Formats: sequence, structure tokens, C-alpha cells
Amino acid sequence: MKFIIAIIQPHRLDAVREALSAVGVTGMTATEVKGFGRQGGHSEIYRGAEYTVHYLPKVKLEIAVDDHVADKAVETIAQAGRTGKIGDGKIFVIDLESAMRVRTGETGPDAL
Amino acid sequence: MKFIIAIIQPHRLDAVREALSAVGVTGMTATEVKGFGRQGGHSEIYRGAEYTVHYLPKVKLEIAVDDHVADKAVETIAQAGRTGKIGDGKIFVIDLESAMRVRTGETGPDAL
Amino acid sequence: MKFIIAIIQPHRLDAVREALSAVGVTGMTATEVKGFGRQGGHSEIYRGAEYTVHYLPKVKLEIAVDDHVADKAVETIAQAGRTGKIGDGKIFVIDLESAMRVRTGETGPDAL
Amino acid sequence: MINGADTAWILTSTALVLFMTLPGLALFYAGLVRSRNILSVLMQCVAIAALMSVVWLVAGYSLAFADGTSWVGSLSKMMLAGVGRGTVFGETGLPETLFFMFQMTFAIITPALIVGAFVERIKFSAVMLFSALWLLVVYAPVTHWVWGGGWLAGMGAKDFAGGIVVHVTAGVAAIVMAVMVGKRTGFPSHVQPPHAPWMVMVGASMLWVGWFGFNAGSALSAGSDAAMAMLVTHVSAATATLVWIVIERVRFGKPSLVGAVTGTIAGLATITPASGYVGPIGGLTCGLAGGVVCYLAVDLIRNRLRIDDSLDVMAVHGVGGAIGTLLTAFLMSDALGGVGYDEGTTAGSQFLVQATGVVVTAAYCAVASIMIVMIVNAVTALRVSADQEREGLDFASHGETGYNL
Amino acid sequence: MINGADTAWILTSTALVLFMTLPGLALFYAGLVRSRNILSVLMQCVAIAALMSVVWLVAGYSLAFADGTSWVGSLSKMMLAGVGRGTVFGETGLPETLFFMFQMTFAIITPALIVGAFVERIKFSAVMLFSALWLLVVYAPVTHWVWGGGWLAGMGAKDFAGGIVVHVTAGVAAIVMAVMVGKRTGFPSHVQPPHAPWMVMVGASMLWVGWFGFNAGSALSAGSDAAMAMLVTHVSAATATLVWIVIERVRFGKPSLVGAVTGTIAGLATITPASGYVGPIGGLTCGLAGGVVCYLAVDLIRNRLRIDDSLDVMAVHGVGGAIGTLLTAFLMSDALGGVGYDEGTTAGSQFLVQATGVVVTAAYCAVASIMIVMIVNAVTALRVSADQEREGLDFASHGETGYNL
Amino acid sequence: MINGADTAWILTSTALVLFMTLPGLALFYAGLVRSRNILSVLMQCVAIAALMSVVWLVAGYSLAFADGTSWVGSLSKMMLAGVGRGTVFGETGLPETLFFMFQMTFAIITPALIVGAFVERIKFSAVMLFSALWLLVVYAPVTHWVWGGGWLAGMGAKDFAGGIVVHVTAGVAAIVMAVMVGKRTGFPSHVQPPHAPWMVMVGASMLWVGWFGFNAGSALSAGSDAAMAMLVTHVSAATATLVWIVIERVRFGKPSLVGAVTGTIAGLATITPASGYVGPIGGLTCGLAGGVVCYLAVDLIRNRLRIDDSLDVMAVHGVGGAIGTLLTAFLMSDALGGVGYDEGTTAGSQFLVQATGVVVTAAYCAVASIMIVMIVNAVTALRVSADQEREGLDFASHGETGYNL
Ligand SMILES: Nc1ncnc2c1ncn2[C@@H]1O[C@H](COP(=O)(O)OP(=O)(O)O)[C@@H](O)[C@H]1O
Ligand SMILES: Nc1ncnc2c1ncn2[C@@H]1O[C@H](COP(=O)(O)OP(=O)(O)O)[C@@H](O)[C@H]1O
Ligand SMILES: Nc1ncnc2c1ncn2[C@@H]1O[C@H](COP(=O)(O)OP(=O)(O)O)[C@@H](O)[C@H]1O
Repeated sequence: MKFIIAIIQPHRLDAVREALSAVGVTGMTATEVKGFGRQGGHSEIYRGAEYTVHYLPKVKLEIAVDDHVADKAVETIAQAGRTGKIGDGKIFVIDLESAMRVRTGETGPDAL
Repeated sequence: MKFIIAIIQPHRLDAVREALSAVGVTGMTATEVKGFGRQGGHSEIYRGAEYTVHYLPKVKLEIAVDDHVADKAVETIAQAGRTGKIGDGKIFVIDLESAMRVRTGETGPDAL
Repeated sequence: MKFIIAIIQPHRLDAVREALSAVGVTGMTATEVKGFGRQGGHSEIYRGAEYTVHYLPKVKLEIAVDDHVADKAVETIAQAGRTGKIGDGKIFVIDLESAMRVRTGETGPDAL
Repeated sequence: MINGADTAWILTSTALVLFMTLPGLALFYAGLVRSRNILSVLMQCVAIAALMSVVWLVAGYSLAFADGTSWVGSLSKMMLAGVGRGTVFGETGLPETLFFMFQMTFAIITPALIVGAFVERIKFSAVMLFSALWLLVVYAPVTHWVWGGGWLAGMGAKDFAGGIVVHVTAGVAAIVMAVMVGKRTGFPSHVQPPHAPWMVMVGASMLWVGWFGFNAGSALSAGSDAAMAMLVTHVSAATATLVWIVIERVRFGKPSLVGAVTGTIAGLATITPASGYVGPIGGLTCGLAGGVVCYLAVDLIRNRLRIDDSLDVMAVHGVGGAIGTLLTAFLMSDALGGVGYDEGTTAGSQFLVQATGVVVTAAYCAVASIMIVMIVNAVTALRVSADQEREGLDFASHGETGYNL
Repeated sequence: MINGADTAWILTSTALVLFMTLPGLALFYAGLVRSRNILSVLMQCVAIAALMSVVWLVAGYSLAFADGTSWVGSLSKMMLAGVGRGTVFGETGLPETLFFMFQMTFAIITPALIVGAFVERIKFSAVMLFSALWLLVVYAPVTHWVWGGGWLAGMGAKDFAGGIVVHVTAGVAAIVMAVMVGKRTGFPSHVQPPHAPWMVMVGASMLWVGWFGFNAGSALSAGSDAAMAMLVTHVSAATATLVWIVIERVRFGKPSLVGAVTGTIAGLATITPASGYVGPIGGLTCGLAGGVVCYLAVDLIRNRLRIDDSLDVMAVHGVGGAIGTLLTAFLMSDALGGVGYDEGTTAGSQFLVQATGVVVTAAYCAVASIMIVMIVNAVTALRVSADQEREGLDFASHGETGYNL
Repeated sequence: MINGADTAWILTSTALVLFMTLPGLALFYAGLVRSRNILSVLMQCVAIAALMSVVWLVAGYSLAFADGTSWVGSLSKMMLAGVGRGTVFGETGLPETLFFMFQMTFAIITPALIVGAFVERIKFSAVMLFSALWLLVVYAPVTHWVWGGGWLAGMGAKDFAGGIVVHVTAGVAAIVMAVMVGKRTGFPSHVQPPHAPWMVMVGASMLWVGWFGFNAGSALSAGSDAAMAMLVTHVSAATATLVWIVIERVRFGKPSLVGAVTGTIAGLATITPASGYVGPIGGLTCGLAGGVVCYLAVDLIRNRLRIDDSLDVMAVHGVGGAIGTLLTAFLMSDALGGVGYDEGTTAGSQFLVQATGVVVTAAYCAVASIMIVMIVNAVTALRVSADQEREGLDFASHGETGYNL
């Protein structure tokens, strides 16, 4: 199994989720995060001066998938998450040793 | 060492934490996350219409443990986190290559 | 590639980020988390009684790096994040199988 | 001669009505939008308050209240020309400067109400330009018709505190704006629930309290009329609140806070025109009618007509104000505890007058608002770009973010 | 004859006292609970305000103020029968409709105060039913006893703005409710600190300001009595705030914001019955006594008796109101800057009357409240399910969530 | 004799001015700091309100208003000695207790304004001690000079509602405190934008509404003077709001909400001394001048002088109050719609008097404030430790956290 960690633009969350759904991946966990990268930050105005805020809001998705689904899932996220502008984010894949569903105690791919 | 990622119901956090403590695991990091899964979302009422909110609030626990503690820890989380209802969450285990305690620079299991 | 997960004191975030920048690591993702550990919690006052809040606010950094940068990055985080007091946090390293830049579809170290 | 007691109450009422907009209405609206647009809504309210005040001083007040024709006042009181420190207003016991101020707070809240129609996608400069033109072209003349001795006043139309002047005009302009600016991206399928229902409730509470100044202040004196106006205002608000609670309870099993306070506002808007003419039974009736009809109107406009009048300005204010204006014809009857009819007037004849007022005002407001929007669109676009809309107006238009926890 | 100046001030006071509940008290309470119950608290306050208003109109006012027996008024003023637009209230210079409104705001806040006893676990329908019955069975008669010419008034009991009528009744009902509804899951070991202390402070500030209408408005006129009532009210609030700050500073090294403003409310509740009868020294004394004793009472009820009167209604309001009522007997002495005693009365005899008022009211309120809770429990359960409690009442009872950032 | 109407209005004004501090100013300031210091700011405001009230009762009022020398009052009215329930104040129609209360709300907000200079790093005990000493040593005497029959009054200085008394004193003390307490760690490079701009706007709105009590209440009567004061106050606030919006729009392309409402406050501070003497043109002029000059002053003090007067108390209040005081000399001319000059006075001679008032007060306030800070520093340190500053004052000084979502 693989554990996919994707950092995406917040406003692409719905699109990515729906695209994943379409390829059969329905379970996932999302977190609001602050992203630092090439995109830089943005500047806010405060009483006659501009202040730089170094980060930008991003959403992190964590998705555990069975091995054979992994590539498809990564591809799907990339396509649905892409706007072509800097700051679109990253997709990381890590090896997942085991998974368990808390409710039933099922393990392995069945737990996903 | 193993890196355990557990998604649980927010109201089970105290129980899980206390159960882990009882088996000797006291360090962990918790994050508020949004869960998408079979449980679906919930609908909120707004001026005469119901709107679906697709996610549900969950808590993610991240716990680095020594190898021989891993199974026990997973088992403990599963038991303390279980309510038997859909949406109880998942426990994922990943291989952890190295760990360091920032304060002292200690590494390996000693750092946990 | 490696995936570094560092739990640090919130007020060290700027220092750590700047130090990492100085060694060439500019991309990273930060999350506000609740830390449980030896440091214990803190007690708040409420109408004539003290209540224990078990967790402390921490920041989690996630940083994907090329293999040869990993040790340097860990070392840098440890140094910049260290205050010498209990609760300074942990640095975990996990093996990263693959990485992709959403915008371009680039993979591997080029994606970071 | 100046009456100290009346002056004391209208000074207070002026503060209360300003409080309705700042921060009352501003919070009511800001809590209803998404968190990335909270500041833009607050900014629109405060900037409207500031700009309308200056426009009112320069020309608005004069167009509404300086002697003129049946259709509009004149420019003779521009910049309060001829109005001195000691000038008394008409038959009242109030300094004219105070009457000017009290009326100005109405001229502030009316354009601010319209904000609810176009939140989350409008350009800030469009809001400013639209509001200024609208105040002069729609609000000031209509005020003149009803309160400034114009043709509706001549016909004997009864609009105590602004059912026609404030709520019908704002509601109609809101629909015009909603249609011409267009829907928010994602409406209606992806609409999100209010980001801060607590803030909506706080705003509504302030509106409730401030409305005492609005309606009871419209008596322009501190006596029985103000007291009864306050009473029926409160009773209507309370009743309509309960109506929404009961409807939602029956329909969904759960009464919502946002629903309850929306009912409050519906009840307040509905009683507004009637508040000086009716008794407790009138208050209960307005609350019941306003509660039920506004509920249905929200459903109609939002869910059936699919018009993105985003915060339901037409359904709550426009419809409420219209209903109250029409009901006044019946509820003012002394048999129902009202003040009774003017000589030679019956419920039927009064109803015709009231209906004329509502219909003509709505028609005029619609046409004029459409033309103003066209002008605004030509001068500055109406909408921000899709990217800016997605990013949120707080940052895109004002360079700030609402919550930096 | 109607006095314009008095009318102006009581119109204002009515707005101020409504403001105390909406949004003052609502925010004070909402900030103290967990974030998942914020909306339910706000909803309870607004729904109580709406329902009590209607109940007051239908029968409450009549039971309290229409001529009747020593024990209760009559039904002769139901729906304000016989009260016209021009009716003057008693010896005052106020329209009776205004007196009705002013008193109604008291009839709103008293049941709303009780909310603090049962937050985070109560069923919404139970709140509604309890409050309506309680208003008719407890609040209206007690009001009659003290302010409506009933037996306590006859004995010469002094309760200027509601130490007995408002605070003792609310406090006793709160304890009854807290015990009968039962503790929140996790009380006391897992109680969590207030989710938004800033909101608590904002609510307390609004209560402080609004209390000027409550106490100085209770003079029913705009003159020296109102001014002195405002002064002593403020001095007591300020003093009690400092008392809590000092106590927490000494005990914990850190004075807390929630503690400070709890002190404020304690000082305000304590001065309430005394506010029309005492001078500055009375204000200081009430602030000192109220601050210290209420602090001890919180500790006693919450930590020793382990009664989950969740937001300390009894300890702050009940105890404060009782102390103030008793102290009035001494502080009204003209030696201390008070108004002095009625002819034939001494501090001792007055104290007995005051004590009788507190004790009999508390006893009656306790018994009646228990019976009402039993009825409510039979009609609709008191508590939500454990699952719903855990989920939070916002979503479980109202289908909404408080913060959607 | 007591005038009921005037009393009604000043009772209301007193409530409005208290509302300016609690919660108005408290929210305005709390929204500007980082989220970890929100509670400390609120706590400082509420604790100052409490402590100043007691100090005012004990001695402050007497030093300001009891007959004394040209330089300071006497101690004859300590604890309101000799002031009975029925005592009328001077030539007014107000109970002296009410005048005491109204003035007390000014004595509360002035030290509370200074809080903006030292937020996020000050020790709580230092705030308390500084404020109490400052009230007695600076505020009370200066009040005596201007409003208590002292030397500035004798010279004919015009300061209707506190340009000198409130804003210049607060601004100067703020600069002294900012310099002597020292910068926040990270100032200016790492300053963070306001944590809750919405809260800043809500506070500013409350200040705007409450300022009607401040300025129109300073007429001490309910008549033409109050009405005109309210009018010019509002016009100045509106104008200065627009000025900031325009400046930011031109300079950054985006007008910010925090900027707009900072303009509001600048306009309000500027009109304060002039509000009883000028007409609508005076209001517009003060708004324009206050808006522009305060904008420049923020830039000067913060960005060029690099003084960490954290919330710009000097730039907005001190500078605004001074400008308004000076402009009054010209704007009070009846040619500009003002009240005209006292016999034997010209614009030029009045200007000299006004300038003398500003300069001497500023100088006295600076010297006295420095000495008070030195005393405070000796008794209790001024600053928390670097660790505590980093952790945030909410937890470090008060054991609480602001947001527990
Ligand atoms: N090395 C990294 N490790 C972890 N997260 C990263 C890394 N680099 C970038 N990110 C995340 O991806 C987001 C986008 O990266 P950025 O460099 O701004 O643009 P792009 O995605 O177009 O390369 C960042 O905001 C950050 O959250
Ligand atoms: N494949 C997945 N990867 C990551 N997180 C998941 C995955 N599937 C479910 N989750 C998380 O687990 C939570 C519970 O899953 P759900 O399918 O609703 O019920 P259950 O735990 O009973 O199977 C989800 O809300 C989500 O946070
Ligand atoms: N085993 C663990 N797994 C994951 N996170 C941990 C673990 N132990 C500690 N942490 C995180 O590190 C933080 C600091 O740990 P703590 O034990 O308090 O002090 P120290 O870092 O000095 O050892 C904790 O608050 C928690 O967020």
C-alpha cells in the first residue's frame, strides 16, 4: 500500500476530491496548512505600510491507497489540481506498511 | 522505529491518549483534520434549505514508536478509539528511518 | 529522497525557516499541531480554579528533500530550533518514494 | 421652539440607528458570508456610511426635504444652506440639524441593506459609485414622495418609519443588482453555510435594539406614540422569530439560529411602516405575516427563481416592507387598536393608496436602479475577476485577511 | 400627564435593558461554553427573548401589575386590554405601554439568566417550556409581591431594580435546574476553560453599560434618583471587578480576564436592589461584599458541593442579589449617604423585612421551579442524549456549526 | 433646578461614553494585536475602567472640579463630600452626581487610550500603577485647567469635548511610554498585521456611535448645541474615513478596512475640541485635515522615527486632538458657520490661546509622565520577560488563552 501526501491549492480541493471519487478513491483526510515555496508569500497593508506574510494557505491531502491504485491516484490529483500557476503544489508518495480500520479491526487493503 | 498515523473521532482523543499512556506511550502530536470517507458528511440548515458539508471533523494522531511497541500501540488505539459506528477512523503504520530530539540531539529510540 | 517531519516550538518557526533557506531548502509545509509529551501541559485559571490543558501548541514542518541534503537539513533544524528547554520537539525522517510537482508534472528531486 | 425631551430622545435615536448599520448590519451580513469575504462586507458598510453621509450633506437631504415639487425637493438646502444652529424643523420641537442627522442614518442604512445582494463578487468601486448615485436618484426622491410632502404624502400614504422608503427600495434594488451582477461562482449548488452564525446573531440583536430608535424615533417626539411604536416593533420581532423557529422545527426537526434571527429581521422590516399606526394586535399580525411570507419568499427567490440575492435582501426586507405597508391599511383601524383612519378614508381606500405607493415606488426603483447599474458598469466593471472571487475579496480588494489566529 | 423627559429616559432604558440580553448576556454566556455549544446558548437567549415577550403580552404583565390580590395580579390586562395609546401608568409620567415594555425587558433577562445553569446538555424544547411556565408561575407573582403592590411591597420591602425579583429568583431556579438536569458529562474533572474569554468580556461590558438602564431606569424618571442609581451601580461594578482581580492575583499570581468580568457582574447584581436607596459608600460596600462573597460562593457551589450550575448563576446572581437586598437595610441609612428609612422603620426592622423577602421568595421559587421542571420532564425530556451532548448542541439541536473558518 | 430633558440626555451620554471604552476601544485595540495578546488588552481596558472609577471617586473628581487654584482643584469633594442626591451642578440643569459620572467616563477612556502605546510587552501591574498616578497627576489638573475654571479656561481656551484634555494628554503619554518601555521584540521588521481586522472595525463602530455621547453630551443639555455637535462629529468622522480610503487606494491600489476605520478615529479625535463651536464646514475641514495629517503622522512616528507607539496613539489621537484644537480658532468664525468669537477675540488671538493650551499641556504631560514612569519602574518593572513576551501576555500574565476553538 502507498501513502500519498498531496499539497494543493485550497480552491482545488473540491475538484480533486471529485476526480478521485470518479476513479474510486473516496477515503482521504485533509488538513489546512501553510505553504512555503517558490511562490513566495503575499503582502498585506497595515496603516500605510506593506507587511510580508511569508506563507500561503494550502491544503494537504493524505490518502492511503492500494499499490495498484497509487499511480492512477497521483495522476488524478495532478490533473485535477493543476492550474498551471506557480504554487500548485506537490505530490509525495511513501510506502505504507500496514493499515487498520478502527471500527472493525480489518487490516491491509480491506481497511482502506 | 515506526511512525503511526491514526485518524480518530475527536471525542475519543482523551480516551486514546490515556490508553496509550497506560501502555507507556506518552509522546504524540495531534492535528485537527477534515475526514472524507464512507461516513459521508452532514447537512446543515440555512434559511429553509439543507446544505451538505462533505467532511467531518476528525483528529489525526502521529506517534513515533520503537519497533517492539508498534503493534501494542496500534492495538491500543484501535480499542480505545472504537465506538463501533462508521467513521471511527484508520490507523496507518509507516517505517521510520530516524528520529532526533531537538533539545539534546539524541537520536534513535532514545529520542522518542 | 527523504521526507522530514519536524515538531518544533511555534516561536522558532521563523528561525528554522531562515536557517533552512540559508542551506538551500526553501520549500516546506507547516501545520499548527497540539503536542503531548514530557513537557506536560499547562494550567489555566477559571473562576477560582486551575484547569489542566494537556497539550501545548507546536508547529509541524514537513519537508521533502533530496537524499544528500537530508542530514544537513536535519542538523539545521535541530540547531535553529533548539532552545535547550524541554519541549523543543523532534525530527523524524522517512523514506520518500516519489515526488511530483503538480504544476509541471516533473518528478523526482526536480519536483522539490 | 425646541423641546428638550423630544430632542433628547431623537439624539438617542440617531445614535441607535447609526448603531444599526455600524456595527449591527455589518456584522449580520459579515457572519453570513464565507470567511474570506468578511472584511469586504464590513468595509462596504463602513465606506457606504461615510460616503452617504457626505452625499446627504451635499445634496441628498435637500433633494428629499427642501421644498420642491411633488416629485423631488430642491437644491436650496445643499450643504445645509440656511439651516442654522437654532433652526427648528417644521412643526416638531427638534433642531433641524438633528432632523437632518436622524434622517441621515436612514440614508446610510438603506444603501447598506442592498450590500446583501452582491457580496462576495462585487468590485468595491462599483459599490461606492452605485450607492452614491442611487441615494440621489432613488432614495432622496422617494423619501420626498413619502416624508417630504410629495405626492404619496399628498395621497395620504402611511409609511411610519420606512416600509416603502427604506425596505421596498432596498429590496428592489437588491434584486436588480443580484441579476445584473450575476451569481456567485458555484451558486446555488456549492453555496456554503454562513461562516459565523454567532456573528449573524450579534448583528441581528443590535439591529433589534437599534430598531427601537428607527421606529420609535420616527415619532420625532418622546411620548405615547414613541412608546407604542416601540411596543409593536418589539412584539412583531418576537413573533416573527417564533414563526421561523416553529417552521424550521416542523420542517427539519431542528430550528436554526440563523433562521430564528432572520425571522427577527423579517418581523422588524414588516412592522416598520405600520409601527406608528397600530396597536399590539397589529404587532402580532405583522410578526405572523412577515414571518411566514418572508420565509416563503426566501425559498421562492433563492431556490425556485435561482436568483442569487445572496443574503435575501428582497425576500426579507423588500417583501417584509411591502407586506407591512399593505397591512397597515387594515391594522390601523381603531377596532384593532390602531390610530384609526383619516377623515374620509376607509380600509379599502387606504389599501389602494398603500398599494399604489408600493407598486409605483418599486417600479420607479427598478427602472432607475437598472439605469444606474448600467452607468456603473460602463464606468467601472461590476464584478471582480474569477480569480479574485476565488481568492476572496478581503485579500483581493483590501489586502487583508480576516482571521490571523 | 406624560412627562417627555422621563419618557425619553425610559425609552432609552428599555433599549439598554434589551441590549443586556441581546447580545450582552448571550455573548457573556456563549463565550464561557465550549465552541460546539456556542450557537445553542445564543439561540436559547434569543428564543427566550421572543417567547417571553409574547407571554408577557398575553398574560405575564397582567399577572404582575394588574390590580389583584396580595399574592398575584389579575387577568384584567391580558393582551393589554384597557391600556390605550394615551394611558399613563400610575403616579409616573410614563405611558403605560412604555412601562409595560420596560418591565418586559426584565421579564426577558430573568429567564435568560437561568440558561447558565443548564447549558451544553439541555433540550431546546425543555428550555422553551420551562421558561414560559416559570415566567407565569414564579416571575410574575414575585414581581407582583414586590413591585405590583403585593404583600412584600406592603411590608415595605426595598428592592429597587430586582435583587429579589430578578436575581434571587434566577439564582434559585438555576440551582434547581442544575440539580434536576444533572451534571455535564465530565464535570467537574474534565471541565474545559471558556472557549472565548474575549466574548465573555464583550458580553460583560454590554451588561455593564446596559445595567445603567436597568438600575437608573428603575427610577422611572430622569432626575436625581436616576443619576445616583447610575453612580452607585457603576461604583459597585468597578469595586467588585477590582476585588476579583486582587483575589486572583493573590491566590494564583495571575488575575484572569474572565475572573475580572465575573467580578463586574457580581458587583452589578449586588447593587441592583440597593441602587435607588444608597449613596457612594453604599456602592463601594456592595462592590466589596458582592465581590468577596460571590467569589466564595462560586468555590462553594462548584468545587465543594459539586453542583454543575455551569455558569455560576446562583453564586453570582442569586448570592449577589440576596446580599445586596440584605445590605440595603443598612446602607440606606442617611448616615451612610442613603435615602434614610421610612417613618417608623429602623435598620433592624428593615433588615427583617428584607430577609423575609429573600427567604420567602427563594423558598417559593424553589418549590415552584421543582414542580415546573417535573412537568417539563414529563412533557419533553430535559436532556439531550449522551451522543448529542458529545457532538455539541449546535449541530445536534440546531443543525449548525459555530465557526466555519 | 434639575432639567429632566438635559438629565435624560446626559444619562444616555454617560452610557454611550462608557460603551466607547467597554467594549468599543477594548475591541478596537484587541483586534490590532496578535492573537496571543488579545485578552491582555481587554483586561487592561476593563481593569483601567474599574480602577479609574474608584480613583475618580476618591480624589480625581475633586482635583479636577472642586474649587481650588488656577492650577488644580482642591480635595474638598473627595468621596463626593458635600454632594448630595439633589445637588445641582453649577449653571447646568444636571444633578452633580450625573456630571460626576459623565466626566468619569472621560477619566476612564483617557488612560485606556494610552494602552495602545505599550501593548504586547507591558507588565499588568505597571499599567495599573501608571494609570492611577497619571490620572491624579496629569489628567485631573489638566481637566481643571480647561474645564474646571483653571488658567486655560481663564484665557478663553476652547476645548469642547477634550482635544487637549483627552487626546493631547493621551498622545503625549503614549509616546513617553512607548519610548521608555521600549519596542516590541521584532519591531519594526517583524511586525505582524492585526490578528482580527473585523474586531477592529467593530470597536471603531462602537467608538463612532459612542462619540455622539462624548461630543454631543459635552453640551450638557439636550438642544441645538448637542445636535450641531453630533452633526459635525459625524461629518468629520465620515470625511476622514473617506480620506484614508482614497489615500490607500491611490498608494496601494487597495483600500484596507483597518485603514478606513483608523481614518474614522482620526476624524473623531480631530473634531472633538471643535465640536461645540463649528458648523458643517468645520466638520468637513476637521475630517479632511485630521485624515491627511494623522496618516502622515503614523508614517512619521512608526516608519521614520521608529518609535513603537504600537497602535499609533500619538499619531491618531495626539496629533488629531492638537490639530482640531488649533483649527477651532479659525473654524469657530461665524463666517464659516461657527458660533463666532468671544468679545475682544480674533482668530489670531484665539489661535495663540489654543496653541498655548496645546504646547503647555503637552510639555507638562511629557515631564509628569516621564516622572511617573520612573516611579513605576522603580516599584514594579515595566516589561515582562522576553520569554513571556514571546509566549504572549494572555497566558503569561493572565493564565488564559484567547481562542479555544
Ligand atoms: N520541499 C518541500 N517539502 C514539502 N512541501 C513543499 C516543498 N516544496 C514546496 N512545498 C509545498 O508546496 C507548495 C507549492 O510549492 P511552490 O514552490 O510554491 O510552487 P510549485 O508547486 O509550483 O513548485 C508550497 O507552498 C509548500 O506547501
Ligand atoms: N484511504 C484513506 N486515506 C486516508 N484517510 C482515510 C482514508 N479512508 C478514510 N480515511 C479517514 O478515516 C475517516 C473515517 O473513514 P470512514 O470511511 O468514514 O469510516 P470507517 O473508519 O468506519 O471506515 C475519514 O473521515 C478519513 O479521515
Ligand atoms: N513519540 C512521539 N511521536 C510524535 N510526536 C512526539 C513524540 N514525542 C514527542 N512528540 C512531540 O514533540 C513535542 C515535544 O516533546 P516533549 O517530550 O514534550 O519534549 P522534548 O522535545 O524536549 O523531548 C511534543 O509536544 C510532541 O508534539
